[in-house]
Amino acid sequence: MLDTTEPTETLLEVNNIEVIYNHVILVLKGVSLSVPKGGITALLGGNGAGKTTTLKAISNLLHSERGEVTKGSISYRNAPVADLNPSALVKKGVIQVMEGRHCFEHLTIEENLMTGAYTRGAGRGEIAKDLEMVYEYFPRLRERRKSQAGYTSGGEQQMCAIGRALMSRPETVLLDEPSMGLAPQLVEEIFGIVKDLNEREGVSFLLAEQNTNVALRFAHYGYILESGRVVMDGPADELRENPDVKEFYLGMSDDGRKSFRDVRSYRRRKRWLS
Amino acid sequence: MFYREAGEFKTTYAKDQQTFPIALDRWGYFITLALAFLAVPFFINDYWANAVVLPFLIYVIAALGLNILTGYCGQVSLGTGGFMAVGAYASYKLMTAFPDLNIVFVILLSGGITALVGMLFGLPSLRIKGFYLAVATLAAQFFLVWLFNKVPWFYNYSASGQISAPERTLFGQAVTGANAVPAISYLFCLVFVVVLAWAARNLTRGANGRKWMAIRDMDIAAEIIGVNPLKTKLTAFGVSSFYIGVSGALLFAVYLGAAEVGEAFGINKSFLVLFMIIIGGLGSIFGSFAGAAFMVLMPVLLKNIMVGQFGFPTDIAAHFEFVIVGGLIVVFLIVEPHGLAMLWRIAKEKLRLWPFPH
Amino acid sequence: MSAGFYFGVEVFLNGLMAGVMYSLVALGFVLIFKASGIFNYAQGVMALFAALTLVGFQSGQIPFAHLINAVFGTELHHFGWKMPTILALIFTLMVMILFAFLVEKFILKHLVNQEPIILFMATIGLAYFMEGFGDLMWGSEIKKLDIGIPQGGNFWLEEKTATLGGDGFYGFYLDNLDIWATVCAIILVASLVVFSQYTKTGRALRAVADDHQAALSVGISLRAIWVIVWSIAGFVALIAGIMWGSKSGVQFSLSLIALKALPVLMLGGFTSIPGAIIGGLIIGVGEKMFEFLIGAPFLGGATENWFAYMLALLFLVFRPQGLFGEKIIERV
Amino acid sequence: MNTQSYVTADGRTIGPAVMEMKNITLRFGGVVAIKDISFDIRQGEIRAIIGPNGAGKSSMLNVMNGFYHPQEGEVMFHGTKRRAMRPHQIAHQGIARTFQNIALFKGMSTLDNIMTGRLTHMKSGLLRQMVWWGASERDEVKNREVVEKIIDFLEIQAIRKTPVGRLPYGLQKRVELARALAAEPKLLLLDEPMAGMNVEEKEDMSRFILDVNDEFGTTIALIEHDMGVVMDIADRVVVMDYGKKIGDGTPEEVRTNQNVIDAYLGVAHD
Amino acid sequence: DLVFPSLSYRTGPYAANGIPFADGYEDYFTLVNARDGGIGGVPARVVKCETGYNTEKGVECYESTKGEGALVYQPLSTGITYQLIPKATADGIPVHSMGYGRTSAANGKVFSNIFNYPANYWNGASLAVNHILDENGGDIKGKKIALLYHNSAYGKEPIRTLEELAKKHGYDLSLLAVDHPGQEQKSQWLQIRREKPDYVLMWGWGVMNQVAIQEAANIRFPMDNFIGVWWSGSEVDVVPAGEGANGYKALAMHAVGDDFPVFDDLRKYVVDAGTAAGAGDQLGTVLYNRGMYAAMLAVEAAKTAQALHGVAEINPAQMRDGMEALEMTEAKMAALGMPGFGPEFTVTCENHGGPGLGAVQQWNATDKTWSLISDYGPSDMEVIGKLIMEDSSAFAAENNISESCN
Ligand SMILES: Nc1ncnc2c1ncn2[C@@H]1O[C@H](COP(=O)(O)OP(=O)(O)OP(=O)(O)O)[C@@H](O)[C@H]1O
Ligand SMILES: Nc1ncnc2c1ncn2[C@@H]1O[C@H](COP(=O)(O)OP(=O)(O)OP(=O)(O)O)[C@@H](O)[C@H]1O
Ligand SMILES: [Mg+2]
Ligand SMILES: [Mg+2]
Repeated sequence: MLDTTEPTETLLEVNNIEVIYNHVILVLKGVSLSVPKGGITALLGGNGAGKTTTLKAISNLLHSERGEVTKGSISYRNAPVADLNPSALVKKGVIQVMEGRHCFEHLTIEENLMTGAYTRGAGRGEIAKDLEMVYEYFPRLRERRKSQAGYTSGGEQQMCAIGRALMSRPETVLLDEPSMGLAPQLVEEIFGIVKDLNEREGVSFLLAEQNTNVALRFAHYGYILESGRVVMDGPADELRENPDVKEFYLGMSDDGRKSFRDVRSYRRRKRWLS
Repeated sequence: MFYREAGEFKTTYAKDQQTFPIALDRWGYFITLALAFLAVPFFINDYWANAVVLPFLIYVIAALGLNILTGYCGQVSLGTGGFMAVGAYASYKLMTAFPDLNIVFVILLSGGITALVGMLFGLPSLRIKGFYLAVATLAAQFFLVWLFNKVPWFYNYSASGQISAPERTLFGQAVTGANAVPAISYLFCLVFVVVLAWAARNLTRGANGRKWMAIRDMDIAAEIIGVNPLKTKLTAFGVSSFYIGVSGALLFAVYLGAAEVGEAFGINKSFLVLFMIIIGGLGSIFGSFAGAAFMVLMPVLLKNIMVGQFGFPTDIAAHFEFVIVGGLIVVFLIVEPHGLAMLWRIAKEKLRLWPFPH
Repeated sequence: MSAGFYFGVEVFLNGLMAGVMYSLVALGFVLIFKASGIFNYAQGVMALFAALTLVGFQSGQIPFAHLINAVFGTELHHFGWKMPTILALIFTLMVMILFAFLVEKFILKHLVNQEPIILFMATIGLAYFMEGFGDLMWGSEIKKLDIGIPQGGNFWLEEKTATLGGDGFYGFYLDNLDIWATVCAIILVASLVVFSQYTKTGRALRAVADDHQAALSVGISLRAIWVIVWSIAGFVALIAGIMWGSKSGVQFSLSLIALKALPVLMLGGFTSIPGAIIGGLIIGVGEKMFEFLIGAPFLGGATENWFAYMLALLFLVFRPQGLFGEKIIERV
Repeated sequence: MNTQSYVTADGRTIGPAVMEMKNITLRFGGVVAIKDISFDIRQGEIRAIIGPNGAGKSSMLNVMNGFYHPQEGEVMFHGTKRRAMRPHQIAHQGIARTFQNIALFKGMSTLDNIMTGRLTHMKSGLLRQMVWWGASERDEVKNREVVEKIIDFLEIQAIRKTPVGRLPYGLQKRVELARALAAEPKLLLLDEPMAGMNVEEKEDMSRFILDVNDEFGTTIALIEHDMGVVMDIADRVVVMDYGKKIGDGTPEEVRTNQNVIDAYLGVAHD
Repeated sequence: DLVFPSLSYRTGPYAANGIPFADGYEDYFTLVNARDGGIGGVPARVVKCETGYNTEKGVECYESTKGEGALVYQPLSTGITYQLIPKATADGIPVHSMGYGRTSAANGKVFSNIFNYPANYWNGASLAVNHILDENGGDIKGKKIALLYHNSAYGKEPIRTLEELAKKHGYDLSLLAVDHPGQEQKSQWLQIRREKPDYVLMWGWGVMNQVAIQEAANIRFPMDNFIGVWWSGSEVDVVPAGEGANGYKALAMHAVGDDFPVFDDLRKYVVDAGTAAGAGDQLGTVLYNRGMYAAMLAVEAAKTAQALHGVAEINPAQMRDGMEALEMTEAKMAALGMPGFGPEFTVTCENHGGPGLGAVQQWNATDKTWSLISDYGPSDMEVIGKLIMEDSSAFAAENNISESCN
């Protein structure tokens, strides 16, 4: 486990970036963060805070959405990533699991997983072994391996997307909302897997998550993003104790967990409308 | 800040739903209309009318029609040429069979007949989707062209199979035939364009338009929400074909004066109109105008520049025209896949922010 | 059996052959659609361009001669040499690969993640461009294409079968060119099927067709995939261009063969390589038999164009994704 | 069968069954998505469906609104057997839903999206709409008023004119809810309405759901993975696992059901 | 100056046919200017406009050139001709559709401004039948003749005439339509192979010609029984089929080859001066000659008009009169360096179509040359004249035109 007191090598460094979509919509207004080697870093924040955008900026996927980084810099292992294409980045060990699954509908689950190994020059044997590993992690996938991904349930697709990323044997995984739509048991499992990979194989994670509760339980360090700015950051356990975080992100009031039935008044904190 | 939206508040929903919610736009619209009706007729000559303005107006109607079907309802059609042919032949048959029928009715009836044919060919759209449908509409294109070519009844058994528009008058002025004055033909088409564009706008902003767009964006979800897909698609095919039929009738009767089905209404026509709506902007009334203007003006302009100004040999100029038009289409799509209408919108957005971006 | 029956068989066989010729064009469509979800309208023009280039190389034409002459007042036409066919083929292939690079660089790259119709329109733009460009480069006169493929009826077959149907029948007529085309098509289809189903690149190619963004995210280089696919499509276009060009001379109209390939595509399914060939056979036989049995005797002929589309339409009503196309996934 | 009405602790009246699923079996080729499941939904209640991924929950909603046709079993609506119908006909009977993978109409603004929810209520014909003035405009304004109320209710006034494609995920979900509400349905089906939201947003969403139920008396069936939410707001819960029903009852009963704990919850939730 | 627009198509599917024609048309005017200093001392000016064989572009071309004082239009496309018939008539500009366009326009009493001398499609059909009659000693009863035609207005033109002639001569006519563009003609040629017609006539255009000739060679149809109309008989049509095309015949309304003094002049004044419209290597080819012939007729008509009205700078109306009074004699042609280049004829108000004389040419694949194998023979005006009257009076009735000659 990572020792937070010891200075470690920084893998990924995001420096004050600004992102604009469609030439007019300014979404990120100066976001900085860093991901240490071997750490799990969480990126928290409400809807539309810009988590996905940040991750896409890192993995250079913005282009295809008509977005661009207009200011600031991103570097991986101290080398700028701005002019690498996504596939070069994957080769360097950075892979993103996209929000909303994005499985290849017409490919079978197994073929989906195999595409994850696309950038590796690995032989058949090695790939078969990794495939086995993914099936170990997600037994449900093994059952559905011959069906087209388009016909699998939401959760199965999520597993498939994560498994696919693992097939590239990454060094850093950018995980966008891994828990979305997953059954609680599976959420625990997936985070367990994240932790496992992190500890045993030293894979670093940057994960964007809405489920603050779980995220902060597994992460080492967290950033909280609101309307395109980092408003708070700190080690995970400190964040967990912060009263604001408790109130707004963990749903805890002073006397334990509130019931959803009891929240009677609407809040007027529409950050996303600013 | 030259262009502002701010400071205008709507007090009723009806006001909020008007076509040009911004005063500046509204005035621009009225001025354009006034110019079109009151000024242009006095300046128009044969060349402008026949080379630019008439085809522009007529293609606007076709583009509106196709935009309803493809841009709003999401059903890509490559049968436009065939449907225009239906309009043209219907108007020819009506004109020759009922010489006393008012030309306005002739045109409208031709549209109606085309609407029926369009709905017939729209039936498979319930099952066939996307590009499969696009290719399937070619069946209509080829079949209709074959039919009008093959069955002599459609061209009144003339030796060559060409149809020629006899002279018809409106308020004592010839609108079709050789003696039509450009200003009159122009006004005649303009009235159709204005009325039909206005109707299209109304159709697309209300319940119907939403049904169409819902089918376009996600047909399954639309059906689950309560949109009857067959009925909706058929209305789209019907309305769209009506427009296309009217435009085909005008193209033949007012603009060309004579036509042969394979040449005037071949597959190239289908592509031409499709170009117009894509370049102009799918799902946009303004886009239909912009796209038609672009596709009509561009070649004329290029020709005049290359041959007129630089003295290129005509064939090299024509080859370059292909290269340039093709290249421009690609460039446009890259710069703004949603067409001129979107470019215009973004320009306005920028203008609104100017001089303080963000 | 009566002569009429054997004539029917003959029409049937020729329908099959014609179908193969359509399939050659349809194959190019399928490849590109499978790999990028792009409905490449320019496939026909690519066939034209490939054939033009081949003839140009073979006969030692100077590219853009017409343009150069017009601008500089020179009188250039030919280099004065003739290139051996094999060499010309290799050079043409290289030009098609270069073309694939350029298409990727100037068009596809900028249209990642766009809606299919936009991509479709872009290929129409490309088709226009190539048409003008091809004319500028090689001139618009009709050229004879001959790379040594035999043409004309196959006498051997004709003689062997001449006695089948009595006096009224003179043996089956099959065009040698068509027989060659069939051989080419079979080899092409077999190798392409293997390529797309069983290789890593083939898998990546199908992945790209499904979801550009996701493909990018797992590190598939769209660029590489597209260049590969368009190069292969260019190769297929060259073969189609050779076959059709040998028949009619190389000229502008060659690009219109795309229209004959569309019903084939629709019937076989946009995404199926075997579908392209089987669709071709069905369309070929269907339209020829219809013309033979109904079109020519009762409808005044020339029914083939629309009948092919109608036939495909009919099939689609029962199978909206074509005979072999991937099922359209409809879920909420 | 439950025919007796009763009043809940917080004063809502729960009536007789609105919809009953009887021995539903649904297969896709070899995959059995739903295996012989029966349960009912009562007037005015909030009915949750939970279960692990791939259990067949979404498929169940699809059966309810007629998108899937089960091979066996029948659906009773208001006490009578529902004949085979197309989904749009079912929508006209007053069933609306939201989708697991957002199914908004991407090319339209928020307002237009919500207005599509009113389509089942809008009547003016094609010609009238062409002319616009008069009947069509009145119809439009009348329905717009209903929609504006919903917009106010869900607090999405500021994004009325924004194309939905540009909205962040959570807001899209909310717009989807608004669209379903606009239909003023008798039965509202929600497929994971709170996926991808943080606690604060879930609170808001829960609030909306409760209020819809409360104010309009809408019956709600919802699928949700957040057990906290389910336990708090549902009146009764069905638990599915691999297409089978493994539990059905009040949240309290379900939570302590050992089968449910094994298959789904993992640990007993607080 | 005297303006002669050249509506050419050097692009599109028919470019290969359009280019040599346009070159010939333009070069002749260049020659007249360079050699004779213009027409009656007034230089001729050619205004070029590319139509791409597209009717709408044709309209644009017409409108953009008519303002320059265009004297006569040679639209070079049946579709465009039909479009211009009412427009040009209203504008008072004559149209010369030589060997194409609306056949019944030969009736000058209805179509005052349209001319289609020296021969039209119906003449063509009759000429082809006459040729067959000649070959068979005047008796073709029971012979089978097939017409392979482009399935368009153009291709359907000869059908009526051939049907009428079939009644008269007792041959069996079968019709084979080929759809645009005509790349695939398997069905038609299998049918021909099956039915073994004695003769095949062809009204084809563009790629259809090349494919048909190739297919005919493939099924070993006797090529000298295969006769095309004049638009199906140029070098580009036969060259792609190679040896197989040897013996193929086509109709002709003018001479072939470059064995005329006028070509020496063209080489001297135009090609060598570097002012040729094309590369200068097309002289003597069928379509080049046709373009040149059309230009020559225009120039002669202009000269006639100048003489008639006594002015050098004629206007379109005067040009029309010149065309209506045109007389082509052997002496005139010889003086122009074109002895026997075309038939002799005179144009009158009643007859804008000339006498309908035509010849037959045949292809020699070894020498790659066409040669005329008959004289300019007459066509069956008895049958054709009736058809022309029928069709033109129908047009007159539909359009409220009263027949007259001024
Ligand atoms: N393609 C796009 N074009 C325009 N605006 C966009 C686009 N994608 C995202 N945005 C805007 O950028 C902002 C941030 O979006 P982003 O998806 O990064 O948020 P997020 O933090 O990931 O939210 P969520 O938790 O809902 O996924 C949102 O306001 C959204 O409207
Ligand atoms: N149209 C279909 N064709 C084939 N299989 C299907 C289809 N729809 C659903 N399935 C299968 O049925 C099973 C149940 O799917 P469903 O989507 O109902 O699960 P779910 O309970 O909603 O899961 P999740 O919580 O992950 O959304 C899955 O295994 C899925 O693959
Ligand atoms: Mg996100
Ligand atoms: Mg689900």
